[in-house]
Amino acid sequence: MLANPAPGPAGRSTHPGRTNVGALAPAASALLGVALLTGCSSGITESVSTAVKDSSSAVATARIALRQDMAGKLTRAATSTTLDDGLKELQSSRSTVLKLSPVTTVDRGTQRQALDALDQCAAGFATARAALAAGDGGTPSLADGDKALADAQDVLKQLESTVASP
Amino acid sequence: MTAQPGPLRPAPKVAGRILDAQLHLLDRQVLDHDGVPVTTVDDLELAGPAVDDAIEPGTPAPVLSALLTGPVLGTRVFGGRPPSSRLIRIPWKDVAEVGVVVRLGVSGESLDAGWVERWVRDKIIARIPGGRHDPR
Amino acid sequence: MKRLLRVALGILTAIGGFVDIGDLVTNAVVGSRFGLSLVWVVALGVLGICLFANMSGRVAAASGRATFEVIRERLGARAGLANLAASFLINLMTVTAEIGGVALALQLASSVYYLLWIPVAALAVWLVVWRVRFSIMENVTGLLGLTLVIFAVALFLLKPDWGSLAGQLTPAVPEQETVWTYSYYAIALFGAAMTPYEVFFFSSGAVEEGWTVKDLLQERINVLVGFPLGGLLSVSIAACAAVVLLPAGISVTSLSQVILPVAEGAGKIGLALVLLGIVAATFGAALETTLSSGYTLAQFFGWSWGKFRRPAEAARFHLSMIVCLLAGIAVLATGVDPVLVTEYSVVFSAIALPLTYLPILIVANDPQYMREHVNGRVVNALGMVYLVIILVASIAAIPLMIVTGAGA
Amino acid sequence: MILGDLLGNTVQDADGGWLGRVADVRFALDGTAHQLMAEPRLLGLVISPHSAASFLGYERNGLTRPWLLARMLRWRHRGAFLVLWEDIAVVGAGSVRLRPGYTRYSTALQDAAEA
Repeated sequence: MLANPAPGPAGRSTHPGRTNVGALAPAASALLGVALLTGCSSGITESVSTAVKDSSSAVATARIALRQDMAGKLTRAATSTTLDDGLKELQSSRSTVLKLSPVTTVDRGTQRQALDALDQCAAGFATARAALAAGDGGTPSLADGDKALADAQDVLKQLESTVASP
Repeated sequence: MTAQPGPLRPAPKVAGRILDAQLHLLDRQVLDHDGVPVTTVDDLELAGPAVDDAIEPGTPAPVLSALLTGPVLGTRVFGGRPPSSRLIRIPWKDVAEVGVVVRLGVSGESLDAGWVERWVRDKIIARIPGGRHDPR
Repeated sequence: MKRLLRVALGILTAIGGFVDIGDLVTNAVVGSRFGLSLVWVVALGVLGICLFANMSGRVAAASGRATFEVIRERLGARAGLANLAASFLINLMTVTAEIGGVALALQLASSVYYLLWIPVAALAVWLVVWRVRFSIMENVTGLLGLTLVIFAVALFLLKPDWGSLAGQLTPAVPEQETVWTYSYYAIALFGAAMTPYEVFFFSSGAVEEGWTVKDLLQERINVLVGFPLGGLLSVSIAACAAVVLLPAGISVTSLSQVILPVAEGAGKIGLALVLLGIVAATFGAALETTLSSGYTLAQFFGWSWGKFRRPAEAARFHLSMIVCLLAGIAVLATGVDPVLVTEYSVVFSAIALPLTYLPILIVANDPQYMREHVNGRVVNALGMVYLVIILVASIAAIPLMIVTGAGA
Repeated sequence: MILGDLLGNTVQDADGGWLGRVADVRFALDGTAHQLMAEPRLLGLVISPHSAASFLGYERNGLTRPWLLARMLRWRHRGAFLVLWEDIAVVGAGSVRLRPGYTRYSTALQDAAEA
């Protein structure tokens, strides 16, 4: 493998967004060379960053749903369906990350970190669903669920920044 | 050579109406005398000299004998041709009017072209409750 | 007075019937990812569907011929069959997506898993197609679909910063997206607004209701007032997503996310109304697409068709619709995500557009069909411009789908 | 013979020179009217040197709108002409041969206005 494990410009090149086609043109050949050199590494980073983005979207959705439920804006049926949908999204992201086959130690580290974060998200979802099942005044409460999801969200945010610029 | 410069001369006038097969007949909807759709014109059958025979000068022109439908649509699109016995014909003598659609002067019930419709109706649709219910 | 009522009813059902699962999902996805920067595409699509729906309705009223008869007659058997295959498959995808949409909305209302709702929804669609009169079907689903106006109401209740919202209206690629995804969703939105089934259904509906040239004025008002208002409804779906979901970093992948902004702005009442609206809109669209599958097949092959006939007098038409519904159930039973089916169906719609709209434009100019009601110069000029746009969208769709990994 | 055997066939002159393809078949309803409609007699073939594809209804009946579309389709069928049945020597599988000294006529329909 020609993989360059160094935290080089490859990480930055796959940084989601900031892609300005006009500015890309002069730097294109240089970037292409680097991308080729670090092909495997950037593939892992990209998959992980997509998975992290999708999961944080799902967690954010769940938090909005819980907040709305606590404010009496959402019915139980709608809240639980929203949580189910979010969990499904999370699971598909997790299985994508699980199927990656990293070559370098850095990539293996990234994968493990991502799996840990996604597991924490899943735990957050479990707490939220338990809270919903327990009903008003039960334990855990919806606030506990929201707290668990908020923590998971923080972990995801951290991971996002490390994956984006190691 | 017969190629002429400038505009071509108009074809000799004929007494009756002119129909171009592609332009006026093929792929048109066929309605029966009650205005019920029967099928489309999938092809046309000509009665006249056989394929590959030299045509003697003075041979009478072929005559359009029937509208064709059924499997001939498939062969027109994908090539080949069904045997003559598999052609479903609507004889030209049943045609009453050619306009935006082709109107027949007979009822669709009596035509070979309607057998699939009748089979589906009698074996399936009419047996489902409400199949003969008038929606109006 | 009675005429005024009829006009009002026509406009209202045109608004309520405009939005379907494709518009709902695509607009919410686009709103949550691109804000309002793609609203111009909705405007373009709405103008296009007004133009061609109006044209196909005029052809139907003047000649009594529905769109797919015209397509077969002008394109011939070979190109006509290619068009039938494409249109029919896309239609089937749309039927599947709409039934899935009904089921998903019912799950949100009941928390009963959506797969259990699918046979119920499909059976209900069949019963209406089998039994209910065309005009009642159109009016009831159209009027109930109007409750989707709650998206616009919720937008006001959310009290967004109107200035910054208006600032998003200029076409620009947001920084977290690429030019390619932007273009891909532009085509998806265009396809969602101009789905060919709307024209098949609209022209066949004109024949079903026995429209003549006397009804042309009413037809024109329905289209020219109803569809743009329906388009505004689509924009308000995108705006709701842009206000609530975009800042939270949520990109829409499920129907449950589409309704959150409404609950945010209008609470449980809003939730109830939006669920009613989604069920009505997708159920209405499921009816329209199911009928359209029957219409396209019957009109291509020259079968007897129409809800104005007894089912036994249009046997193959009804049989083909039953088969389509069963096929839709079978596809959904595999557990495929209806939202995903929807996203693909709108892009494939965009691909098939030219084959449908070219023959309509040609026949609308043919005095043999239209007598004095042929297209005017302005309509023809617009028609040609749209033909070019449609062609570009159609050619670009597949490459963009590959480049972006279907918009991921 | 069915029409599908004739449409799209290549057309050659008496010396085997390429002339085009059969784009359409013209009939005249001037036979005896003992039925509902007179029997259509094959009047001639419309031959297009460039394309045997459908005319989409343009040409022959004076359709001119939308202008751009009409121009494009006319251009594709430029040089199309009509030969009468009397000038056809052989109709074979996939091909048609004309007699020596055949005449090219305009493809315009005589009753374009009422058609």
